[in-house]
Amino acid sequence: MSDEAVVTMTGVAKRFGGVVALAGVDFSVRAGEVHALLGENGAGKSTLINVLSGVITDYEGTVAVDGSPVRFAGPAAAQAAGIATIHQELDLVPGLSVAENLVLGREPRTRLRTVDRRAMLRTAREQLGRLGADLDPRRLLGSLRVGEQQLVEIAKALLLDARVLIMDEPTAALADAEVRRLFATIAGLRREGVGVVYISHRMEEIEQIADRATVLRNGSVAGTVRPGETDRGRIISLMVGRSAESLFDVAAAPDGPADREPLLEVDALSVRPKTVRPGRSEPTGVTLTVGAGEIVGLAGLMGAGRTELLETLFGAGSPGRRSGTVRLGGQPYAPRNPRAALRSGVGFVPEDRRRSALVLAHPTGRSIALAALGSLSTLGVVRRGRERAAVRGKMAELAIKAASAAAPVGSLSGGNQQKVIFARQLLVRPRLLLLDEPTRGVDIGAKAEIYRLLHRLAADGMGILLASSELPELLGVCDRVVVLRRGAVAADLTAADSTAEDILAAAMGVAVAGKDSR
Amino acid sequence: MTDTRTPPGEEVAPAAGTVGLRGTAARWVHRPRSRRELLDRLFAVQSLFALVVVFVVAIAVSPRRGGEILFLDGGNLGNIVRAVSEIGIIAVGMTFVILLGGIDLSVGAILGLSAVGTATLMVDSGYGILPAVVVVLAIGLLFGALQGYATARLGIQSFIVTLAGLQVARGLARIWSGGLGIPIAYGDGPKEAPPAFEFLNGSINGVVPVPAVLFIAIGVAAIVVLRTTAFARHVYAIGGNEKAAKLSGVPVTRVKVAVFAIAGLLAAVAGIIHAGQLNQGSPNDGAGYELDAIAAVVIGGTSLAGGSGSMGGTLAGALLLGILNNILALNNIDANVQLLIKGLVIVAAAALQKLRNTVA
Amino acid sequence: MTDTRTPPGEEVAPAAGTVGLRGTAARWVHRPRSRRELLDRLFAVQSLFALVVVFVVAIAVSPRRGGEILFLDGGNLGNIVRAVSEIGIIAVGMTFVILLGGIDLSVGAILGLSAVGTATLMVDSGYGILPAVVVVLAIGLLFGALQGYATARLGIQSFIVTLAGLQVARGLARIWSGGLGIPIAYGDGPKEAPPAFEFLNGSINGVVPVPAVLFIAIGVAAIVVLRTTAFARHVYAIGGNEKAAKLSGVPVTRVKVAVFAIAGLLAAVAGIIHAGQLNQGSPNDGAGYELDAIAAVVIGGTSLAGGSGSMGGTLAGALLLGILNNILALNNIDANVQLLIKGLVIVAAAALQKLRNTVA
Amino acid sequence: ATSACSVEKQSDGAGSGSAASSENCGSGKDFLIGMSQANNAEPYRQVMNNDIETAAKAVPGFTVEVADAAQDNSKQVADVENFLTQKINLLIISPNEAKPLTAVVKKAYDQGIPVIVLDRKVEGDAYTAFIGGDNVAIGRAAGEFYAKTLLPDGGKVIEIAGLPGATPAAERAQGFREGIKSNPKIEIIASQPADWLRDKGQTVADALLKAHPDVNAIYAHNDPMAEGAYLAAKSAGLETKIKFTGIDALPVPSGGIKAVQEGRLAATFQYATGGREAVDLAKKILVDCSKDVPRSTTLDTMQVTAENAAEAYTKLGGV
Ligand SMILES: Nc1ncnc2c1ncn2[C@@H]1O[C@H](COP(=O)(O)OP(=O)(O)OP(=O)(O)O)[C@@H](O)[C@H]1O
Ligand SMILES: Nc1ncnc2c1ncn2[C@@H]1O[C@H](COP(=O)(O)OP(=O)(O)OP(=O)(O)O)[C@@H](O)[C@H]1O
Ligand SMILES: [Mg+2]
Ligand SMILES: [Mg+2]
Repeated sequence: MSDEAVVTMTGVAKRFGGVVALAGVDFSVRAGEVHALLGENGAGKSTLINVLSGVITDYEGTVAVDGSPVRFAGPAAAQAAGIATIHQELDLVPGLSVAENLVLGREPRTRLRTVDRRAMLRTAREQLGRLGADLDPRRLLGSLRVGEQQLVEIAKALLLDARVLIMDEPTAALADAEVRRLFATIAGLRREGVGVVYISHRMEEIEQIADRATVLRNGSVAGTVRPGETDRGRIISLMVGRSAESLFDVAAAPDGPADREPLLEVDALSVRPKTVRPGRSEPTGVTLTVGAGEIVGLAGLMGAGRTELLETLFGAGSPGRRSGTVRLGGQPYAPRNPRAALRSGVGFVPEDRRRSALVLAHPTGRSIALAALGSLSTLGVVRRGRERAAVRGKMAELAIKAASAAAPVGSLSGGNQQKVIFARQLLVRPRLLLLDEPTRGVDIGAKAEIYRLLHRLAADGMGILLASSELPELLGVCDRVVVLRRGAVAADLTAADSTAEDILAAAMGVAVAGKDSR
Repeated sequence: MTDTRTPPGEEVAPAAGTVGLRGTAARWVHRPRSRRELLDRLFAVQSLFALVVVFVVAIAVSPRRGGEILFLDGGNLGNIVRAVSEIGIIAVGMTFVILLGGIDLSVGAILGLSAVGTATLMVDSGYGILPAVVVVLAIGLLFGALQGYATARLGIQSFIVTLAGLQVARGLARIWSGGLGIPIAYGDGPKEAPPAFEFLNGSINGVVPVPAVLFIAIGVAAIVVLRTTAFARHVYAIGGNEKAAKLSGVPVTRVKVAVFAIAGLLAAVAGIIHAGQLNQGSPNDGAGYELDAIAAVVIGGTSLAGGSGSMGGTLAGALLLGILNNILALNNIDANVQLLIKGLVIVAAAALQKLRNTVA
Repeated sequence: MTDTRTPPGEEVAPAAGTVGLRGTAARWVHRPRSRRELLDRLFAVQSLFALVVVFVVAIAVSPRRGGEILFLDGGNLGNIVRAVSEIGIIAVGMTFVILLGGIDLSVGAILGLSAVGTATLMVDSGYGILPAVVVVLAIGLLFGALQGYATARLGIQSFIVTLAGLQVARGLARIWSGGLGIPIAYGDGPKEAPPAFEFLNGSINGVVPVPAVLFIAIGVAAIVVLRTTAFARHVYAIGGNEKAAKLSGVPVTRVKVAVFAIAGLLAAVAGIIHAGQLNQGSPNDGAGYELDAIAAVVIGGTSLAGGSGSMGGTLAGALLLGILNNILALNNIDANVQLLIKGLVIVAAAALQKLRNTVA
Repeated sequence: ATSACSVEKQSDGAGSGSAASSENCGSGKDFLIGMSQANNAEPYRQVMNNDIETAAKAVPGFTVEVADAAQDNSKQVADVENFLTQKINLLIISPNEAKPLTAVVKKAYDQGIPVIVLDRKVEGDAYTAFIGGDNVAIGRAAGEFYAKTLLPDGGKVIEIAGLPGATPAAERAQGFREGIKSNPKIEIIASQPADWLRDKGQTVADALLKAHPDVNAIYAHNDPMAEGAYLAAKSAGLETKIKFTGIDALPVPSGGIKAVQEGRLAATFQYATGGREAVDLAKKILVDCSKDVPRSTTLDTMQVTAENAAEAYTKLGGV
């Protein structure tokens, strides 16, 4: 690692309308270092790297590469200067193959100026191999799981042979094994002298790989620290601007009565889809129960079928024949569509909020009220007063930060967007809440708020089924954890006396002695 | 903890400092709250603004007769609204369809079919006004609903469904009428329509033409529907993100069918007015009206991508086109030059629209 | 480490166990590799399949005269391809536009403008064939490029830009021609076009009409371009995810301008052929051709949403429409009933298309 | 002899008759006649089709198939080619435009198929017979009617023209101007196209009447546009002050004769479809094996006013 900064940003400022996203930020990346960017949702991390990667061109301040000031006209210019970026939102072309996506914009040519497919495939295999990604480069990108797409995105950035590699939450959709492989790759890059900018909300990761960490708060630098040598609490208090203790007074799951009234009873649920979609693990003989006031976790490796199970329970799964029985509050429950599920008192927070849950341009208030319009209107006419009161209530209850209820959802930070989806589901007063990766991309403070919220909801008697890839989350928040493997239940564990290893073992199909493993 | 990202002087939902925010209700007031929102509001009436500009220009370039500005003549203004009333009514239905993220190319043909139906039923089949109108409206509704069903259920893009629907409706109209216009004569005899039907040709107080009144009434009703109903929210939601709408429990298929049914119904209304205005039901009428209606919607600021736009804009857009047509004709502009001018005005309006989106 | 997801018995690119695959060049064979891909391949030729079905049906229902199947008559098949050649050439350009996620409503009007241009330049201005053709092609290219620029830079939806472009091109054609068709007489005198231009009316070996040959040649060239060039990848990428394309350094504006320029250019080619075939440049010709071309593209399996589709499908789609028109005419189906049938066939083709997407 | 049925023979030089082979004629045989129509969507042409079909029904052995080119020159070429593939015995064609259809008509003619061209000529002489009206003459007749009868003391006239680019529109405009020359006090103060359409006629007239409320008469290139103008005047309260004339005089309920009968139009001028005449000619060629058919028949126009409207309606075959 040299002290010579490859990229230096000084006094970078950017506002979106009235919102100040960056207020004079200094930031630099040296060759061979991993420089982490930390901060709450909306602190300005993505905005900063968007400036650096040429996506945002109208900013104040200067960006210098090797000491000489530059102003990129667009992403291509930044790439030409050796700055490669893995953006937060997956930006790939579903209709092209993996290989075509990898070389998009830089296709190898034959002498006839046509695309050299051999070279393209060779490069693709090489790159994916570096990440240990076992993917056929000719597959259509759209047929890949989200995690696999994330790997392609990473491989694509690596392909640029950049001097600076920016990663904006690259691990949000990755499971443990992939994360480890990614870290190995990052270590290799660093040895080659590549400067890495790394954004993540997972503190463990930062501590593991970052040399330096710059903490942003409300668009300004709150401090720069050495993560390995700095107390985690201090970093967090830099991020949130107050002491960290207040954040983590989340009591462990409040112990409810041992024999809760069963709310959701799933018995041998299987789905035989009408058309088999590759990469989907449909529920096969799933049996589990969620009691009223109970939080049950769903664990599993990437593609274990958690999402599919939740979708099926919400009436949004693959069309097809289903067998087995599901009872909700003692009544048979087989929703034909999400509408029916909502009517029966089941809410669902999907895993991909931008694609499945939000219209970014629509006002926050309307987004919150959408699912509950039925109860907010009389004879089809929305009662504004009632709606306003309901929205206001939920925004306050969940502490949603927005300029106003009329502000477009897209202008909120990721964590607040997630809370908007929560609010929408809570407005319909569900008995059972299905959550799919509800804290993905959510900052540490907001996460804590979400956990508190879940506990409160459970205490009020709601049943919660929570799918997550973060084991600490499952163990910390849930009463029980059901582990899925290839669509079937591999284990049903009590959170209090299980460890991350237990879950992993079950998820990977290794029997664990003494546990309720199937 | 204060949120420094919020511009000063604004009410904000108090940020959560500690657990348990219940009770600290933030007020959600309905006033413009920042420069940005103010701009938004200003631009929201952008199509109205364009309308005013065109109106003023029209006054300026209007031919005069003895000091009187012909364009401003009461009768002329009435004529303008009467002339756009059919396109306008169609455009109201089209607005719903476009907000939904679809498009309806069949409305012009449905208009022709409905005009033929009205004339045939009253003249040849001896129906009274009410039965004839009801049957024709039902046909339009059904035709639209069928198209909506095909889009929603078979998942075929509405462009294609309605392109096919256009041909089918036109074919049906020609077959029904035998290829020729069915003239409507009024009287009590056989082969005569009830004289009351002629009211579509009249005007209220001799000033405001009846079709204009109907157009305005339908437009205002649509504004109210779009502003107040849950149905409208569903339309916006589907147009914005269909998957999200579905997962939020919006009955997507039903809403889609309803929207296309409304478009078909309003095209039928326009067809009945058309027959009444022209005293004839001609199977070839209404050709190309769909494009005029789409132009009105887009000039009115509704995005073809779906999910954003307003009904007031559509009304303004339709009137703008009507004024444009009128002033070009009043000044006896060459028909070909008219084509060029209209093309450029459409692009200019869309560009203005775009500008708004970039600023907001 | 083996890939358990791959069905047995298939060649798999050796999975990367360790870093550094360099050298282990995986062979890229052109065989289907899994049931899924097999299905894909099968459905990829879906429009070809539909074409074959329609062809067989046409033979079955073809009128016969003295045992001879009229449909299969050499001249008739030539006629079919000749008749679709203009729509087909336009549809090739339209395929690029639709793959890009846009639409081009102006091509029919550009065809009219180009036909007028060809006739006027050769007959009135005394241009030779080459200069006339070059100027007309340049006009088409420029017109398209301008529209592309407006879409790409002003960010106006192509539907609107080209709807306006349609009117402008039509207006220009009428003004240029003085409103009347310009007949093309051949000879060396003044006001006569070079006789060589008549070759567009001829046929090769007296069997294959020249326009048909041009259509096929352009179609094949387009297939090659779409399969092999980086430009084509960029078109697919922009249509599939414009933001991703932009972030990958794809020159989005340039590609968009190029695509609309190609569409304009090909419309001009069609216009020249049109003038040659009809010995006249008429300003009103080509009206509605854009819708036929869009239908051909969609029947050919290209999604109006952009990002997926094929050129071969478009060619098959155009031929399918041609055969349909031909067999309906050969059987003297009533023109109005033809409208109904064509509408239903378009929907059926789109539904088949949809089926494919659901399965794949 | 003001009837449209009166045939004016003009044996012009090329009168050597048709190249049609005579082996294929004679009574008691079946004949397939292809009728290639430019555009069914125009009422005038729809009536032409109807006239042909009605007349053909009366001839034993005749089958007529109508193809609609929907105003597309290319489609009409294809329609004729398809007829040739079907090996029709005779072709009747009402071309969308002259030049584009010339080649394919010649092709048919050269194959020995008798060709009767209706309404609009093709170029050259590769056809058997032409039957049509004379739009310039009709326009002239209308102009003379204005000069002598309608506005003998002169006055202001608005012209509502057909589709820009359509030959009949140009000819009806030209003829009209020739016709009113005799009365210099008649002035055309405005001219706007309404594309042959009734609704467009109404909208255009709305504005024109605003600009020129003192107009005395409106000359429309066809009856639907005249009716549209009438409606516009009616809503402006001017319908009694202004005279309206149209052209076409179709003997159908929605046609101009009825409008004259009912007092909306002052006059209309018949533009004969020639449908019945064409079938007569076809009968002569195919059934009677006649080699000597008139090369060119120009159909007279008939002036239809309130006096003769009822009579004209029945005479022209209206029901
Ligand atoms: N296009 C935009 N329009 C308006 N406001 C924006 C836009 N992009 C970002 N913002 C605002 O700028 C601020 C910084 O956002 P940014 O995306 O940089 O946050 P972040 O630190 O990356 O958050 P996260 O951890 O949620 O990804 C936020 O307040 C956000 O609402
Ligand atoms: N090939 C595919 N075709 C269709 N949908 C897919 C495909 N792969 C993944 N999905 C869907 O994408 C979403 C995200 O999948 P992802 O790769 O994140 O799996 P996951 O959430 O880690 O695994 P799990 O199935 O355990 O939830 C899920 O809804 C999944 O069903
Ligand atoms: Mg971010
Ligand atoms: Mg999942």
